[in-house]
Amino acid sequence: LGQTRDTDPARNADAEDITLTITANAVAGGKNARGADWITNWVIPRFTEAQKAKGVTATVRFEQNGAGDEDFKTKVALDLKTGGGGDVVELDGIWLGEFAQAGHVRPLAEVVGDAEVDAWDGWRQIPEAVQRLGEFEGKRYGVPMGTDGRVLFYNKVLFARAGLPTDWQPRSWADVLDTAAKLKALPGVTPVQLNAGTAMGEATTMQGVLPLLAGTGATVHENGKWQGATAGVQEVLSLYRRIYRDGLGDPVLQQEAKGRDRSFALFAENRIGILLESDYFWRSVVEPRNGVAKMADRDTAVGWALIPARVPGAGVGGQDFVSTSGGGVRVINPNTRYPRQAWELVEFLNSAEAVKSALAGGAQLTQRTDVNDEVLAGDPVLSFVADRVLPITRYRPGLADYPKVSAALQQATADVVSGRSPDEAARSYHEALVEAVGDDAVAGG
Amino acid sequence: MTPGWVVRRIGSYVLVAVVLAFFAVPMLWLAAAPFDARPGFGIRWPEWTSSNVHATFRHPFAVRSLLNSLVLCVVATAVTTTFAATAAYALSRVRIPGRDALLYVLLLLSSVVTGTAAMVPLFVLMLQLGLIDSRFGTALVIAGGMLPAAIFILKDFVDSVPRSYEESARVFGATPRQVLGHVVLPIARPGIATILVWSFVNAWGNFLLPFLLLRDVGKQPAAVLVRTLQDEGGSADLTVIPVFSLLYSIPVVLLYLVVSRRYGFRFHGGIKS
Amino acid sequence: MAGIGIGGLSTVYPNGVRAVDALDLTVTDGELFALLGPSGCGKTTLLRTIAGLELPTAGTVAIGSRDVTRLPPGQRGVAMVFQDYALFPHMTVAENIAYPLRVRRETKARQRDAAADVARDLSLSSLLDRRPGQLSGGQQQRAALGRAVAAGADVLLLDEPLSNLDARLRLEARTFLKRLQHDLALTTVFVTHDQAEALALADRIAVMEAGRIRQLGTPREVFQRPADTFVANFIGSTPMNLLPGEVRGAHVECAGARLPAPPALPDGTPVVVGVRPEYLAVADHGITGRVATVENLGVSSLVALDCPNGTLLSLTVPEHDEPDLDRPLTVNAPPGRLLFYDADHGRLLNP
Amino acid sequence: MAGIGIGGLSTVYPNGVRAVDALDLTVTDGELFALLGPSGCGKTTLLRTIAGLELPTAGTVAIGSRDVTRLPPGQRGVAMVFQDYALFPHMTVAENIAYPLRVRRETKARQRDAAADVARDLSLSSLLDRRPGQLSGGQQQRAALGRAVAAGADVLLLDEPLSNLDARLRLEARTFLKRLQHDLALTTVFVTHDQAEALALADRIAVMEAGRIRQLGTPREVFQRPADTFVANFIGSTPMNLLPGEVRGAHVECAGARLPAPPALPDGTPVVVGVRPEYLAVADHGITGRVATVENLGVSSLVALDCPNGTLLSLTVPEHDEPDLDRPLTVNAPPGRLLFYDADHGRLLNP
Amino acid sequence: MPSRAAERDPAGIGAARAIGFVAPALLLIGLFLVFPALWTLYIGITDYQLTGPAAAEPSVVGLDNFTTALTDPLFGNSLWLTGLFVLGSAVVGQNALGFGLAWLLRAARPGLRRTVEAFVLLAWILPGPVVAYLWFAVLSRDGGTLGLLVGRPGTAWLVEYPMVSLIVFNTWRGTAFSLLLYSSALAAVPPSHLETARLAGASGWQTVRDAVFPHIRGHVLTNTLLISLWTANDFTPFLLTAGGPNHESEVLPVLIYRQALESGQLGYASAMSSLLLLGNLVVALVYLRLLRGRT
Ligand SMILES: Nc1ncnc2c1ncn2[C@@H]1O[C@H](COP(=O)(O)OP(=O)(O)OP(=O)(O)O)[C@@H](O)[C@H]1O
Ligand SMILES: Nc1ncnc2c1ncn2[C@@H]1O[C@H](COP(=O)(O)OP(=O)(O)OP(=O)(O)O)[C@@H](O)[C@H]1O
Ligand SMILES: [Mg+2]
Ligand SMILES: [Mg+2]
Repeated sequence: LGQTRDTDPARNADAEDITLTITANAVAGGKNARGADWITNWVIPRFTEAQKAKGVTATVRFEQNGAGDEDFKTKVALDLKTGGGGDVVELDGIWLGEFAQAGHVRPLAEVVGDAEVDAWDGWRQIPEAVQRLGEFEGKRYGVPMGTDGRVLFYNKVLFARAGLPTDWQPRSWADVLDTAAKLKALPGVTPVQLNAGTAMGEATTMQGVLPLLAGTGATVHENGKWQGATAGVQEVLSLYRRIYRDGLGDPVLQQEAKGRDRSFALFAENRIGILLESDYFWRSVVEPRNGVAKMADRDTAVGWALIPARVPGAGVGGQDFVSTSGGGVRVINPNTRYPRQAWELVEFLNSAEAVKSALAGGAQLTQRTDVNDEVLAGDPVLSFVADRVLPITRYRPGLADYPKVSAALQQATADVVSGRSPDEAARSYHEALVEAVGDDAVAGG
Repeated sequence: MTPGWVVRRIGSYVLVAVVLAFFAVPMLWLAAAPFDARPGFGIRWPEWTSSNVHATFRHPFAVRSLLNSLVLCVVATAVTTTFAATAAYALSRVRIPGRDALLYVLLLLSSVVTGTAAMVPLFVLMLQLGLIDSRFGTALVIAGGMLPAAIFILKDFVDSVPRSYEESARVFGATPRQVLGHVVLPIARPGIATILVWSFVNAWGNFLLPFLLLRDVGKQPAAVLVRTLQDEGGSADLTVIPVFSLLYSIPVVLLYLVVSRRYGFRFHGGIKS
Repeated sequence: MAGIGIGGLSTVYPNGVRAVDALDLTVTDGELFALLGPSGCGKTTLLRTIAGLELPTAGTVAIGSRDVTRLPPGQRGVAMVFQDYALFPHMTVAENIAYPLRVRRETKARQRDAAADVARDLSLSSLLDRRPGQLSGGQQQRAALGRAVAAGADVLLLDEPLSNLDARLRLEARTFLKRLQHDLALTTVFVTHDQAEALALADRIAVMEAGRIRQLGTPREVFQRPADTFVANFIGSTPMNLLPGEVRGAHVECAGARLPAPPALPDGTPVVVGVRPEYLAVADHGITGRVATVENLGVSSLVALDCPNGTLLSLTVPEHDEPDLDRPLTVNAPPGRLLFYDADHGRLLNP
Repeated sequence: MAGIGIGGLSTVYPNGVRAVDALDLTVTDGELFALLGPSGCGKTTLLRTIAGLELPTAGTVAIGSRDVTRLPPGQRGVAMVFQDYALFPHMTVAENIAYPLRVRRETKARQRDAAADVARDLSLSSLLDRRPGQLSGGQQQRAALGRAVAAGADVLLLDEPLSNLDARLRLEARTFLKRLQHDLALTTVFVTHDQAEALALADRIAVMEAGRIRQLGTPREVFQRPADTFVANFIGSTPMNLLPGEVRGAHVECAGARLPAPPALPDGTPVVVGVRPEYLAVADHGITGRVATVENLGVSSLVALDCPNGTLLSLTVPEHDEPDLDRPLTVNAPPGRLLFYDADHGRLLNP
Repeated sequence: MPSRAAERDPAGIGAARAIGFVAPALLLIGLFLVFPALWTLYIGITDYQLTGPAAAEPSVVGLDNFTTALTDPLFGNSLWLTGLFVLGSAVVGQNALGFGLAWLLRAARPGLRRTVEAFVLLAWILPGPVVAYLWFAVLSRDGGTLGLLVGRPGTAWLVEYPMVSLIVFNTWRGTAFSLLLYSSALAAVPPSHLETARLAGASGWQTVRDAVFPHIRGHVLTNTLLISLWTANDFTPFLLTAGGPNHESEVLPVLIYRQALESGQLGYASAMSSLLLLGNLVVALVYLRLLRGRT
């Protein structure tokens, strides 16, 4: 489009009248409503006040969105590409790579300046692993907004009914399958529902393939290559086959457009035994008061366990247990008129005070250890995740090609669920992958 | 009234009843779910409650988005209808070489280009025109997409207005503008009413363009909002969705009822060009 | 008030049809003038060219003393009533009548007054609030006339004004139209393909064929002395008998009979003998034929005779004098009523 | 071959219009029968009820000896020609004519033969391969007749068969139709609102008004002695004069004149005097009026007289005898030609 | 001077004013339709992506996208499904139901007629997202109306019979247009032609074939063309099945949407759009030929 971009990080640094816009996929009364309310009611007045104290008149606007992730991503990409968009933008960490490669976002050091960024004391509170969410090719692009972790949730009511122990911790995939087989005896109960297929999109990868793959000792992107039809992938697909062929899971549910929502409802109705989900499931789905699928007896009826590796010790890094995590990132629009002030806003958004306030009394895994220490204590699952899961978790590779790989993985699971053999599915997965990212970027086959 | 006649008569009534059921049954959800204490994707006799209604009206953007929709659709419909009417009139009355081919090509383009493929060009174009986040600009884009089909349909209506009306007016000294205003438009009114409803309905359901072109959630129409009616975590928010669906449907239904009562909603000679 | 002068007028349609072909015509001021001819002969085209709805390819149109050939229709001072009346269906009768004033942006009050005035003349006063769809054919025709009258034009053009009415109404409307035109003394040109209508109404008639005028004259001239066989065949409520004959000295041999011929025709000239059924009567000598059909015409009956050479001859007989079917009958006409036409070009030979 | 018997027939439309009202009628075998009446009197409805296209509310329809009241149209043995001919535009003339056979799934060969046969009778042979759009009005009418004939029905129903033809063609088609019916001797009922057509064609005429038959008789009966003022007004190519009068002894006072009255009417009875324009002639004494308009009718002219009491009296005068406008004229009719009608119900009083 | 017949210009608009009347519409169409369309065609020959390296510097790759599409099994699958969708729901479903209803209702009592028309039209005018919810309720696996009605509760219609479901759904949604059009067309068939057929003893089918169809042939073709185009480009299936399960209902517009939005492959999606446009063009030309063919 040929507009000349002003790249001086110090531009307008001493402007006295500034306007900043925050863009987020959050909207009052809808998706991430709490975050939206927090920005509107807490962040904006406090930040404006703080700026005023410095003699700067700041106007902060909030561009709310409540759309599907793909729609939001498209919109933000168009914005950034055309030189528009908010000054501070909240992205899913997984998009960072593609945005960076496209030049839509640039390293903080370039946008704001090395010294400014490094000077922030907040970095010390953010664990290394979590910081990596906001990095691409070793450079900081943004500040993570919090994280999560995946565990196995199970329904204690059903376990009790099936005569299984209610404090369950499987040690291997076989353990899970055995338990599921026992649950199968219960009428009208689906023992285990493992996200699969294309209808669920990224949920299949994040709450399905990736943790399992980690359980085989591999991560999806290793040594510069994506996992093709490797042994690990084959094993994961075989597990899918066992679950869905042997009637341990409901294949039809996996193919419905709203299947994931339904699986939540079924779990809440005591009709699903085991789900692999993130702590979001505990916080927002079966939460007794505001959950999507409220469970009044959540605290007693829902159990959780670490995701076992295929067999003990076979997990990535030789672990017995594995998990995957994700999270959002706040980046600064390289085209902002006020890079310094935008950074100040980001600092403010990530201050301990702000992060605590964002939780609004609830509990969630934040980016800051100091806050986590304070707020997670009361919540068994979240402290479990913080204490036991985060140390063993893996993040997705923030590479531009990742969405294609993810789509191919989803397709492979869909193939298995709809009846193709794991071998066949792995083969076509491999081909699709080669097609998408090139022969030399794929391992296995 | 032979037996055969009676059987055929009964047969055709049964057939009509079945078809009627086919069309009516899906709409039951809209009647039941909004007032059900535990609405779901399924149909059942509701546990009556008005709490969903309250919840919907409390939603920060629900009512506003309907107003936005109204603004957007009224502008888009007005633009489409007036421009299509004048264009259809001229195209119907003045033989321009290649006119029909042109109409067909535009029609084809319109059905494809309003899709996702053109979103980048449109976005960049609007940005250059400074029309991002402008409801008016968005309405124009929507109108641009609807115009070819509107002209195509309307031209047939205008074709069926007897030319002697216009000639008569002309002999009395009416200018072309007067001919259009006094004679052609009033006579083609059922057609214009049809196009009015058609374009309103189309604009009313348009998601992608307002979503991309309007940034401020306070300006976004119901079509965008209805896709964002999710709870905190991104699952469909079933307390709000049914009521909102109902509210969202009412304006088009009302418009249709008013128009069909006043002008009759039909294609008079049929479209045959 | 103004006459119409047409000089060398041709109107050619884009498809190449010469609908009006180098036509000259003068309609005098206040005259009721009929354009008569079979379907497709160009009557409507000529009328529309006068109105300015078609532009001529060649020639001029003058109204009064103005050359209006290139003027748009609205500035020619003509008013026109279309065959389908073209009453605007969404306006009331009053609005329709006042429409010419509305176009000129007269005040509502004046529009109302004008409509009321005209409606009084045309006995439409009680119908002013109706829509055209709620009127009978005759009422619609009067409303359309009213609108034309209200335009205050110098020239009134009517395209088949009566053809959409049923037989009975047509007779009434005919008399009504004639009186109205007489009272207003508007120069009026009307198109019809019904010769009876033209004869009954017009001061003068132009009989057209293929874009040209075949005969121009008063109804009587046209009826009694058709200028050629085309006109002869076209005029008359029962068509004229046209029989082939041949000159034999002072006579013409025709259908087995000898008829007195006009002078100065060489022997052996083939001619066409024209005689109206109404002028034929049973006589001692003349043409003989067998009665084929008898049609009741009211006070008279039309008898068709099968004559020698396979020709069919028709004549009218008074009621009660109908002959029986298949009876032979000999008929003749008074000498002045026999017309002779050139067999080649069909032109009238009688002096 | 079969006659038609109609007993107590009523047809009421869903909107409550009694289009046919308790009507009795017998059409004899081979007859050419006309249903005549003004627009909306129920002619078409009656015809359609006979055809089975409308179901009657009460009464019976018999064709030949069969009661067909409840039979569907296709099984009644009737054929019908519609006003617009209803020729299928996508079929050739041959296919149109053979259509009834095609519906009955006759072989192609028989369809072809039937079409050829019928076409010969109707002089359509050279047109068999054309489409209806390529035919003139008269040819279309014959093709439609051909299709009806090919159906092999006992009864032929024609709805305004001539009204879509232009004036000249109508006359020819009239004679053609009369001959064809005569040759085929098919029981034929035709509808018309044109009294001249009914008089010319029909063996018998039923004059209808508002769903009822006002008069049933031969053309001569209907023309000469209309049973009531409605019929009197309706029949005749120029409408009958109907003047108000009052009995004074042996005379009727009417428009300032004394006319001989029929006997046995009490003094002072108001009557309507009916007299046809054709029977009026200039006389020494009689009704006097001023000449208002003169319309040329061909061999005669129609003169309208403004008479005392504002009545308008019309009479025909032979050509060359046209009076000048505004001249006073006294006219009278031979005694037998004066009809007297009951002023209240309009019924004929003459014995 | 050439003759200017009023047939061509009865209102005396004149060329200049005619252009004035058409200009506003053409301007909007040119700006917001033709221009983006051409641009889209251009994008179709680049490897343009929404994000990633190709977003920074898109390069022209010629017809690569097209060849990729033509060999892509997903594209072939979509093409086939789109054909099925158009054939099943538009050419057959909406057409037949629309005509059948128009034919049945032609003689029905006005009350009944209006009621049926109102429901059919309602299906047409309700906004797409609402309609999607309505059909979830019909086809849903738990408590779905269809399952209850046919005694197969618990059937996931959208998963087990995705294309059939979509075809039925789209027939439901779009019949109104055909109904309206055919009602008007039937009203223009001269009653005398129908009655001639009746008098000859023709059956219902014979009547339609001989007396009705020849009159409405043009309407049938135009209707089929319009609804085919609309159906071929209809995006609503996305709301119901999102192309699933496993691409079994991924008609072209859905595929394009997913390629463009979910994968950000704008160049490739544009190329597929162009192919869709080309397909539409071919269909339209075939219709036009048929229309001209026998008139
Ligand atoms: N718009 C037109 N374009 C081309 N040819 C035309 C047009 N209008 C009329 N014609 C042709 O011009 C000739 C004269 O037509 P016109 O309508 O003037 O005849 P008419 O005498 O009024 O006939 P009718 O009694 O049928 O109305 C005809 O041959 C007709 O086919
Ligand atoms: N389908 C119908 N529904 C309701 N009323 C009708 C219908 N057809 C005719 N009528 C009414 O029935 C009466 C008789 O109509 P019909 O068509 O039989 O008259 P007609 O004598 O044939 O008149 P015309 O000479 O105008 O054809 C009229 O008042 C008419 O308005
Ligand atoms: Mg004409
Ligand atoms: Mg009739």
